[in-house]
Amino acid sequence: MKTNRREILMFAGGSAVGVLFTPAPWRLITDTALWSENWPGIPAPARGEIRARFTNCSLCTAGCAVRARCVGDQPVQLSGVSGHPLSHGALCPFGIVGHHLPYMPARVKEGPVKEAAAAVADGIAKCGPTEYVAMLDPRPARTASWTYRRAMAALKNGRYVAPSIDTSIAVDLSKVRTVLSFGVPVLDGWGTPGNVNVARAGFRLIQVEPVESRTASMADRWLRVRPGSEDALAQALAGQISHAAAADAAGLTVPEIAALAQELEQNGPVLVLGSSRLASTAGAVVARRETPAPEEWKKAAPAADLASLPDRSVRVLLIDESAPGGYLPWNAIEKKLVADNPVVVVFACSREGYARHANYVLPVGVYPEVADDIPPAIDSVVATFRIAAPLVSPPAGMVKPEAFVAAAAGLAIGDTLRERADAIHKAGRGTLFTYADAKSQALKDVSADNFWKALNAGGCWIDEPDSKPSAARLTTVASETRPAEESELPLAVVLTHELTPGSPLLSKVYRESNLRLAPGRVALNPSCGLDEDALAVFETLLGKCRVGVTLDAAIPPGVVQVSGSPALMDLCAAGARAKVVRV
Amino acid sequence: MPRLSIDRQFIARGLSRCSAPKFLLWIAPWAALLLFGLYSAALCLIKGLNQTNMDNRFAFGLWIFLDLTVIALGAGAFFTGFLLYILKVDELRSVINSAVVIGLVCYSGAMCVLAVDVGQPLRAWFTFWYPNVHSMLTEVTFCISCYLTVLAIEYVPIVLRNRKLRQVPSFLVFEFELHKLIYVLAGVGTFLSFFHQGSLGGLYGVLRGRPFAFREGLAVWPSTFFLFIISAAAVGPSFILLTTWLVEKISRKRLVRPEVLQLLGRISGSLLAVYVLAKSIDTLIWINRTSPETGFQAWQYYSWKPFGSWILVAEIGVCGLLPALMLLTPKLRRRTGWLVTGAFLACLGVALNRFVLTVQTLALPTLSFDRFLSYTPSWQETGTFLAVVAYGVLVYSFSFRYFQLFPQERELKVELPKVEEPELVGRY
Amino acid sequence: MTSANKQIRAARYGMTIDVDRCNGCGACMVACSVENNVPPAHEGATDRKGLTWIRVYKVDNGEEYPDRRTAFVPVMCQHCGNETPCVHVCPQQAVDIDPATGVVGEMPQRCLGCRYCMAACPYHARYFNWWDPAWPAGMEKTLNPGVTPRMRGVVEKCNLCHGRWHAAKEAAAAAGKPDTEPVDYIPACAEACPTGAIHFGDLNDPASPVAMEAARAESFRLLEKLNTQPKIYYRSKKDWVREIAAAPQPGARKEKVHA
Amino acid sequence: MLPWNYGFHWNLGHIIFLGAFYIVLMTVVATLFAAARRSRRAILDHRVEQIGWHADFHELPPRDRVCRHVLTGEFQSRECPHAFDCRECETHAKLIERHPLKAAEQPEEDLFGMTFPLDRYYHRGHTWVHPETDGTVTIGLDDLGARLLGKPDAIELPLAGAQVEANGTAFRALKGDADVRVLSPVDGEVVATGGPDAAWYLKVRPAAAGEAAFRHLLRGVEIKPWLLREMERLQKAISPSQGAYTMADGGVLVADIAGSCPQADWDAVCGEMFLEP
Repeated sequence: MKTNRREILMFAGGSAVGVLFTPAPWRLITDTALWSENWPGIPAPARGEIRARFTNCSLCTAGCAVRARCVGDQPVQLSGVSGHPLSHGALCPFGIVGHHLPYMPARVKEGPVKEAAAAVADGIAKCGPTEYVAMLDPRPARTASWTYRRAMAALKNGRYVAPSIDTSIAVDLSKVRTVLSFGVPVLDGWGTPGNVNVARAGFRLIQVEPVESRTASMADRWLRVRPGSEDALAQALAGQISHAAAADAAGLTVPEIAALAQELEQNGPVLVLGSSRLASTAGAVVARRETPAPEEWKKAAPAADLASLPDRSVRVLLIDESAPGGYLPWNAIEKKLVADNPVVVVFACSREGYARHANYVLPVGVYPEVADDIPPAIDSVVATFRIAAPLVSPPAGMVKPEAFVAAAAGLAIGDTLRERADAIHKAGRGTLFTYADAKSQALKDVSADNFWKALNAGGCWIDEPDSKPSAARLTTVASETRPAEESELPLAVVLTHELTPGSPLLSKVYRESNLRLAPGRVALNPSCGLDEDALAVFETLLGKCRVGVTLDAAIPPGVVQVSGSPALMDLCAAGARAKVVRV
Repeated sequence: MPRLSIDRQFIARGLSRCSAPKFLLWIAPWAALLLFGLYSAALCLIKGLNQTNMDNRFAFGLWIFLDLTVIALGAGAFFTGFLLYILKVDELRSVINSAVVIGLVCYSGAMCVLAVDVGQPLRAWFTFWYPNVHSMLTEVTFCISCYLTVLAIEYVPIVLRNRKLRQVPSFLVFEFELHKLIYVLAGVGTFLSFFHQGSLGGLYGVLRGRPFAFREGLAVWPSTFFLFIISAAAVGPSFILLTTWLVEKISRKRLVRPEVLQLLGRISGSLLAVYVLAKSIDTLIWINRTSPETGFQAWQYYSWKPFGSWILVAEIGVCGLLPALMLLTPKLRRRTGWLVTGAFLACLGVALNRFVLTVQTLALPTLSFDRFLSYTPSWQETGTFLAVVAYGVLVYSFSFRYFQLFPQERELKVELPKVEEPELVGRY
Repeated sequence: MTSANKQIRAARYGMTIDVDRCNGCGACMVACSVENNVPPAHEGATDRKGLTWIRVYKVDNGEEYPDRRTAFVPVMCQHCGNETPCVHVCPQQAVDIDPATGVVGEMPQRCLGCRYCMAACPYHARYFNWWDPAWPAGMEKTLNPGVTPRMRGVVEKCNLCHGRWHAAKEAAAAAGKPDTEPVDYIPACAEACPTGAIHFGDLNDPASPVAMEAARAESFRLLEKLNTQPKIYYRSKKDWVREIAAAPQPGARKEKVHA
Repeated sequence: MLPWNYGFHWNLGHIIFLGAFYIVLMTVVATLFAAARRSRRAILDHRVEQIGWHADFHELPPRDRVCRHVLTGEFQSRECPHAFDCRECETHAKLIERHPLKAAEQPEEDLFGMTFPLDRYYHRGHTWVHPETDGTVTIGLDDLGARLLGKPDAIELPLAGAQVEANGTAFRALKGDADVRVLSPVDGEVVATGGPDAAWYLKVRPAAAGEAAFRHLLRGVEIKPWLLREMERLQKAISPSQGAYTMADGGVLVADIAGSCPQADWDAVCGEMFLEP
């Protein structure tokens, strides 16, 4: 048959309409939209066998037990271990995202290991009779700390420097009826979160603090004192100065102080935190046995306070920043260094801490990459031994600080953690609590090998309570508050106790909400004359640095709250004063 | 073989238009503005809406305000069409073409901006494929896109009647036949406009979670649904009046008879009066019942500066009642100054109303612990906004130059006293 | 899955949040982000352009010291049970409320990004992906396989950890149980809260702790007068905290409120 | 959207909403389709010329669309409903019956110095028809038309054998920047073509013979009032560009108006006078 143009056109038109009634065209259009769901930049989560692994969080001395939900071996989610006798299944926000630490964008990936070793050796050789090789260990009482002490002992003028934390005493929150805290973040990072939370109902919390911190807002009583006047109040309560003097120093009334004193009298036992002037009453603070360690370690060098070293005397300074601990402002350390090119080696995962001042920054593995043990928490009445067992393997080129220091001191060490575990096993006291099955069994029923395995598979050794009555000094030494320094700078500095570095996801609490003060920021009262998010220069007697401004009505006028980032902490000795100027 | 310049051949016989170079000079700045706007729009499309200053609280901003406003102003197209083709108000024939062009410009502009405003423009068609018929936005999307098609079709005859194009026989014939059926389109257009103007109002009236905007109403439609229809119908003629007057001033020509402008004014005025009445009643009900029932006292809204109660006065009084009176008083209406001022105020009033519904609604806190927020558009947003304005001016300029937007122009030219050569920019 | 639930009693999952126990540590916020693969903030992000399915607000009673008191109020999608504002406005059925669980769900791959639902939500509990989601190099390994990351330009919000609900369902089905056990399904925030301020459960089950908590005198819901019937109940013994549920009182409080 | 895809329910909301949508869609499509269909048929039936004229006619200002009987004063005002084609106009027929046009006295009118011989019929587009003895008719420009164009720069004449129809294009003429089509007064087949220099432009064999074929054309006493009006229009058409130029007083027209006032928008003037807006 013969087809003409008209027929062809009609056929085309007809089929075009017909196609609209098939799924084909619509399917095609859908696909145009689908690619937006996985266009570049949107990763697909890896799939695989889901299993649970266990470890202990080594981000702070609480050392909470951690249950890691893993895809294959990769942890994708951390949660507490319910039924744990010490951490009671709780994790703080930092612990919850601990598994992100290895992926910090700011992480130190490689460092001059050989050069550092050579420089240290050279420094040790050059070391004069009045000069020291110092090992600064912000988190003492670890097994690694023992190694450092042994290494320093091996050197003729080695010194092991650590913040003076007395591990032979502990706080027994279960007994405490009243907690008088001078600016200590009792409910926000102090002690073991789970434990504090469990005990919280049992004690009355009186928070003495110039700003309304998270702890202050949750306290049963919040005494807003003038910054730096905490000590005056403590003295008054200790009967060293008159209530009236303290009252006008702290901006309180005499009756308030009297009432407080009376309350402390009546509602004991009282735990005093943040001040050494006042003694905690009996029962609040108890003696705690040391976690056993091999005998041959015992003749190691004792811990020296940084202050005890003469100025300009340290030729070689080694700082182990791999395990976060209390941060000493750099100027305190700096004045101990010899004038002519000292060697400063820092083991760190980020360049934000002491690394900023070091000659050599050596990269280290972070939690949960490396095995490290966690010293007992302040609120754990019994000695413990817990290992932060690695969940992922560290990247190549990471340095083991222990090994480096031992090598530098010519000290031969084996698997120190295993040795420690065996020592504990030898002592035979206490119980082993395993996380997978939430069971605890007497240590003597466990073989050394199984003990070691259990510790690495997520377990915890818990000493038995000390039978003999505590003869401990009834003072807990915590971050001490000092009277304000003399200066005409307008603002009193209040430090927040934040943990840095952290997971990138902490931006949720830092930047995407104003729940916490972001690193590198200061908070001021809205009446300060600066605008929200303004760029400003923060200046103290120790120096200045750029900061972002956050306005917070909870900060009283005349006070600047400073985020706990090292750059800012370097400028803020306790009781510092500052000024903030718009740039 | 024709002696006319190619440009002249497209200009209708007997209409005086400025020379091509002058015209180019006039459109050059607008074209530049359009390009800039397209660039900023492209940024928003490629890099995403992070280019704007909108945020989770200010989910809508300048763009939605623009859409609501231009669509209200563009309502002249449907309303004039309705009056002319359905109610046979024949005087309006002299502005219908202009009205259609304005409508087309407003609606297409709004559609383009909407396409930039959504986060995933590729999925725009989902609304048609998986419509949630309970959502006002679905109603809006359907009606606006349909009505835009109708406007485009209504625009075709205007184009085809061009002197040069009509020499193509099929164009000539198609235009002639289509024009005979135009009343059907006018009818459909009226139906569609009625609903999308309404649902644009409903958009906010249904927000139970935003007591500032929430209104009760009839059946599925909150009162804003009807208020928007009336206000749009009221302001549409005003905007045509305004533009016509503006074009007359700029082109230094008489385009329509004064009676036509006055008629537009009268229509606008009477509808505006109705609107003001309805709006006042609605506001009273809202203040005394709707808002308190949701736990919000109306005075609260107006204690967040700068949105004081003055905004209510400005919206209903200064830009509502006042222009209505101006346009309804024959004596004033006969004076161009008053007429135009009235029309301008009317447009301003509706723009203000749309602003209040979009921006103020979002700025006001609902939770006791969240803040009253402010928002200033980013340059990319403003650029896109300006692009629409430039686009409008360009399309209108070209249409005015090459198509016969004002059939009366030729006759009026005959009666026009000789004018001295006007200065350059002043002429199309 | 809806069809599977038809024969069993429809649940009404909800939460009770004890404001007096919340110390604003933010554990719930990060836990939520970990569970739901919410990316870290883009450098341009602020608290107004962020992605926090659950956000803890710091609120105070507006007084000055010594009367000043602060409380922390976690706010996530309230899963409104009546006239759910967002469900009604979505033009393309990307938001729905599951009759079997009462959970308001969001379908990002259907979402057009018109943000009408955000304008509709009185609790500001919906968040828009202003940027392409991005994780630092290597961190994408830690993504939760149970949840697909969302793309730029769509709205997302709390869905009471739908991934976990789904997993629990499958586990239950595998075990031949008709329904999920309360212990099997608990959203990340409730699980993570170190102070145990957040409790989760089925409000339809009179025996469940949440149902009892919700019934208590001192429990309240946000903006109850809007009659959206949220399924998130808050609880506080303090009068001023219970007052925050009401409409804002402009003026005096305005500057002090730090949200 | 459609019964088989996501979220569609057979409930009132969907049915009303989508029903309305589809109806609207159908209406719009149908309208377009109808328009296209009708125009296609029009082209096939060669109605383009006619439609062109109708379109033009409707674009003429109302005062140019008046019935010829208004010219002669039988009506106060009446708009021609047939686009100047009185052949099917009952009103015209009646009026003619009632008082037929009486032939004018003198053989030719002399108006404003223009000659309008009465032996022929005049079309309102300024052409005349002169029946020849051999049954054909000759078509030419009347005196005003001729003076308007003066000597055209170019002429587009149809070829012999082509069909012309009343009110369709007879031929195109170019003069200056003016480009106009001249309307044909009658239907018929072109037999021969002349030009400006010949006595006539076209010789046409009319489709219909006899009086009926010329019924729509002006004649006799109608010519004077018509021409008066035409002069008025001419003046109006020219005056905006040259106010001073006037002929209402019966001043004599120059032979070549275009030549005499070149600054006038000549295109517009011719368009006006030859009924091509």
